Amino acid sequence: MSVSLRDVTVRRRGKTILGPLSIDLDAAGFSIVLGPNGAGKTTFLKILHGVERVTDGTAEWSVSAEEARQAQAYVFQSPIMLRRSVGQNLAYPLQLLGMDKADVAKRVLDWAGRIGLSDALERPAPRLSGGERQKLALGRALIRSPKVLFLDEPCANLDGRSTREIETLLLAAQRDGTRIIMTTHDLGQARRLASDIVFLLNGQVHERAPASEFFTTPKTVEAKAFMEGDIVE
Amino acid sequence: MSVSLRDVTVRRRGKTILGPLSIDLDAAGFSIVLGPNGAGKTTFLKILHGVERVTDGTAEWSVSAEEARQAQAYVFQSPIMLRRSVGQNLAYPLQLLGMDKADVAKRVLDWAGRIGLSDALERPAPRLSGGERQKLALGRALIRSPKVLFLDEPCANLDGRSTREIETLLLAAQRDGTRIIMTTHDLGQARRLASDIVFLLNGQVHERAPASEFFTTPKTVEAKAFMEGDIVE
Amino acid sequence: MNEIWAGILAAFRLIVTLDGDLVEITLRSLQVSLSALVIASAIALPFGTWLAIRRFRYRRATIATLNALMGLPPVVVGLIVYLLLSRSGPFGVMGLLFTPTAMIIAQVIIITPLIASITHQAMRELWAEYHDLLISLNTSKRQRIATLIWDGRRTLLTAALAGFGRAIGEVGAIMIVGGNIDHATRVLTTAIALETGKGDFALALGLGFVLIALALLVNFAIHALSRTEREGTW
Amino acid sequence: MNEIWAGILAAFRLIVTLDGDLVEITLRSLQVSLSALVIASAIALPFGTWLAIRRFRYRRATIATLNALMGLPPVVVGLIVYLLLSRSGPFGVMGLLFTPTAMIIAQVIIITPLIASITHQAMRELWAEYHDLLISLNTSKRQRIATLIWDGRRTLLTAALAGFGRAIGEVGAIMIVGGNIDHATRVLTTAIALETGKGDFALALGLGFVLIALALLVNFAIHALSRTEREGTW
Amino acid sequence: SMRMAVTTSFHNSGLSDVLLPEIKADIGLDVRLLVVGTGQALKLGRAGDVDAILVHSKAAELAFVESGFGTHRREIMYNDFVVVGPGDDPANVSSATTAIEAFQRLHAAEHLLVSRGDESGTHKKEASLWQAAAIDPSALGAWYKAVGAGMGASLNTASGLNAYIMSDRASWLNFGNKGELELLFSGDPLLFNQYAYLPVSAARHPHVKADAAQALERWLTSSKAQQLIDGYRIGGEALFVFNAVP
Ligand SMILES: Nc1ncnc2c1ncn2[C@@H]1O[C@H](COP(=O)(O)OP(=O)(O)OP(=O)(O)O)[C@@H](O)[C@H]1O
Ligand SMILES: Nc1ncnc2c1ncn2[C@@H]1O[C@H](COP(=O)(O)OP(=O)(O)OP(=O)(O)O)[C@@H](O)[C@H]1O
Ligand SMILES: [Mg+2]
Ligand SMILES: [Mg+2]
Repeated sequence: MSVSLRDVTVRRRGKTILGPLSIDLDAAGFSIVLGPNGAGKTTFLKILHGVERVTDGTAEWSVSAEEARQAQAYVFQSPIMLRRSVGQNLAYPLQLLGMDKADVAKRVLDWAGRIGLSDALERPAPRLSGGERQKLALGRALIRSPKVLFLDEPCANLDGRSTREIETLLLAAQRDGTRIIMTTHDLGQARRLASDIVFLLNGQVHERAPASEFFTTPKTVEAKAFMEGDIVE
Repeated sequence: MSVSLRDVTVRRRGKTILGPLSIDLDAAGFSIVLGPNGAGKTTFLKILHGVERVTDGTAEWSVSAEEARQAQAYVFQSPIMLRRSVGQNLAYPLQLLGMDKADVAKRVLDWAGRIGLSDALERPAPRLSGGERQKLALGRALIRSPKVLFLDEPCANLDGRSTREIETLLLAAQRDGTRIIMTTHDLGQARRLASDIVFLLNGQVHERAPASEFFTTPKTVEAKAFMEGDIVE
Repeated sequence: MNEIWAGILAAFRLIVTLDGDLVEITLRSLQVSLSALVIASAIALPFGTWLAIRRFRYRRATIATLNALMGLPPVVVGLIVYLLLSRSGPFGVMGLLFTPTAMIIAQVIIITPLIASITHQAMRELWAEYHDLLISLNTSKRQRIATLIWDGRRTLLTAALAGFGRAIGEVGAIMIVGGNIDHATRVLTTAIALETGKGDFALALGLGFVLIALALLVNFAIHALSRTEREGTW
Repeated sequence: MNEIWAGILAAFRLIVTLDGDLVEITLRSLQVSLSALVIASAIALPFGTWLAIRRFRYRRATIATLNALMGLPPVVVGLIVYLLLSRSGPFGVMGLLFTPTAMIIAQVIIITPLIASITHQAMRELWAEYHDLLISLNTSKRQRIATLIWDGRRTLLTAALAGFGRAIGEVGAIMIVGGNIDHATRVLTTAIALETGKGDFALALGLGFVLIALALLVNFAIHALSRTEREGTW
Repeated sequence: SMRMAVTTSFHNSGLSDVLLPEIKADIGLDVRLLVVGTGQALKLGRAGDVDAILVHSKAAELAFVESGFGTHRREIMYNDFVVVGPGDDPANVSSATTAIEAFQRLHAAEHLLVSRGDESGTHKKEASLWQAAAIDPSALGAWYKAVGAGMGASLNTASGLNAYIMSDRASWLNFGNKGELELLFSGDPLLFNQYAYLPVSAARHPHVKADAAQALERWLTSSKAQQLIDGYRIGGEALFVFNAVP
């Protein structure tokens, strides 16, 4: 399922933090959203997902709003932990669907293994280390096998090995038909994963291109400077 | 001022998450604490700083506890924002010292510039983007010119340019005599900054070495595997 | 001052001799207050939570009104319930006046706004924390409320205990709708009011101390059961 | 039911004619309740916050006791204050009995535990959030309490409003220590109790509605001033 | 069982604790008392929430029967009012010979005086005595404290203020918080206080237990009741005088 934003603007406290911006994202692929801090990446993802209110314009999915929401999952930049154990956090999205207990338990065990938290199932989630939380949030998003997956810097606090494992998981999910839209500040990671790049600057889509093209021949000076870690103004 | 930990153990809910561990850190240098997720890095830093309770053993600074605490600053892995404006967050540590208003205002302006948040002074801090929060937390820690600075993955959510600027700031602080103890998952950053490395694994100090040595000739297979992003068990 | 000692003594005597009347009115106090607490909580916890998660036009006004209703004067509540339940009132045929049921109704009206207000305030923080996640998971309103109440159950304890405290110590309303009838609707507070009227301060204080002891007991029991303080806010 | 209409009518008449007695007792109600609120808040806000940040041996017991004290029966508080202030009591020489001051004292005792309990509960969350930072910045106890109260001021509003509600609607204690003396200590709630006793339900209800209107007014005013709802929890 | 609304002064005397068990034993009737102000008792009767009332306020009682809420009014017994005040008696009430003189002395002395001020039977009686002494009670100075409360609460206030107060004898004798107050004046027939029994009209409120009310009336006017009422004493003093016409 694809989505199109039309003249979307987000204003908060009188300041425009995103837009006006129009963009189409189609049903397949692995889009990576790049941009400096405060560019509006998180806001952009939240608008697509529908958890942030737009001030102006429309965001429309090719399917009904209800269906779209049900098929999506989101991993927030600062992971939100339910005040429950790790196992209960993983089970929660399944319980919402009314899945029966035995099934839930099986899937929870399976996913706890995949994200490397099998030992921590009984631990209170709010007490996890920074990296463990990110993994838990990822597992909780993937456990429902969403059709569209939003990831906001999901590997920021992960060690090298975990990052690699998560990347493998994500590529597998994409192969299985999951549409992924992700932000990251790790350009290496972007190169490894992206099929296309959305480059945001000051709340605007500054450049959009297939990944290969963007990294080899960026069209704007700002994108080039950004990749070199230079001043982007 | 230097610190020594003697047989420090941290147990939570019956599980040992750190130690038993003994280590000395001396008064100068830029130590980087490495280790996989859940190794105990954050706990280790918090024990040194004295915000986490030890179950057994002692952590002692070369000066009195009061003096040590007053001279330290800490940037937490998930930045803690006071529910105030950015400017008030920066001013807070100075106000605690009873510094007069004009001085506070001047320093706040100065530091807001250095961390690149001059435009955001009036914004409520809890509404900042992930990267902006990290910058604010950094500025708030540095504004008191601490003698010892703890940093827990301070650049995890920063873009390339901000990371570079922060690194410059940190190196400058170190040159001016600040003792820095930092964790990171970015090995490149560790190479650029560290004078010595503490490699933690399963709550234990697994290897300790000067940076040059650690990166070129790690003594343990685990450290080697960690750097290659391999399975560390 | 002597009277305070005499009161403590009276309380002591009442308790050790397990005075029959005392046991009866104490049990009735508990029955009425706990019933009122259960009913009020069943209304106020979901309602307060709902108010925390829902944005609508008159939200602020609703909250201000709810807060104002915490100040409902018990005597007025008593009067209105009396008028409704009186034989010449609309629900007169049910014959509820001067029964414990009537007292429960009055107390529910008095403590529901209190519990709902505290619930609302406590749930706002939790909702701010959970907001994005619960919206993202496409939860229904009902699921959101259930999740918040469950995960916030320990902070909701104060709300419930405040309600219980208000109920068990209340006298104005239940005096009017219950009538303080011996062996039928007399509870600790109305008995205290009665003894005060007779100038028998020692006995009144004695009953008062029994009531306070009861409140302490209930609170310690609930705290012990819920282990509120074991692991910080979690 | 007719009486309820008659009550509404009576309230209306009292207000439009600006009845002199009504104005007098309304102002006294406000004066007593607001004074009690200010004093109780000055004690309870720091104390509740202190309880939230401090770990000590009998912390749980202290909190359970505080919660239990929310159930202090007003009549008993009234009695004890009466005994202390009566001429044969220890503070008799001050001649405070049957004055508004005595009523304020009784109300402070009644609402302080309520405000402190709600404060404690609200501040625990904020403290969990701020804990590491405030410890790290080497703040003194006093600075911690001040920071929490300031940054949590909006969530503390419910605590204060609950206290105000309890004070303005309370009758048992102030009847005993104030004496409901005409032109000296009569307030809205005691006047309502009086009219109820006289059987003049319409007037009692009328006064009750005036009291509720007053509570609404105060709440709306405070909400408007504090703009609690403007920006989520911040 | 049946419900009867009574005034505080009747209940505070303690007589009900003697009578109710006997009634239960003799005619098997469980009488539930609602202890309220006179006005409220009449209100409860009007609304049909009780089966009978026992009060002491003749004019209001007659009006109650007149307007058809009660079947009739049956006088049962009387007690009397007394003037209570500080032991040193600054108004010298104790040497008055008549109630009117006592009230005039109270007026002259301007010592603190607590009035029920709640339009109860007792309060109305007090007002009539002021009138008889040619004094307007609404024009008295700050020494006249209209407290607007029941008998017990008013006595507590008087005790706290060390003030004069007019009380019914029964409440006074049963009152525990006497402080420095003493009984200073009593005995004038003007101070008599008639209690009457009024069954609520079953024609008006078909659900009332007219049979029970009738049975109670029969018992209250029986010689058994006479014995118990006349024989009820506190500290050796008789409180009530039975005067029902059989
Ligand atoms: N409610 C708000 N009020 C004021 N400013 C806001 C608000 N919400 C967001 N902003 C600002 O909008 C800008 C974009 O925020 P956003 O979180 O989308 O950035 P981002 O691209 O995700 O940055 P990062 O890489 O640091 O996560 C930031 O400068 C932020 O401070
Ligand atoms: N209160 C607690 N109860 C149980 N387990 C805990 C508690 N606090 C921490 N832990 C566990 O202790 C381990 C070490 O945590 P710590 O936060 O120090 O890890 P870390 O090295 O900083 O990891 P990361 O790189 O992910 O930040 C983790 O596995 C964590 O789940
Ligand atoms: Mg972001
Ligand atoms: Mg960590």
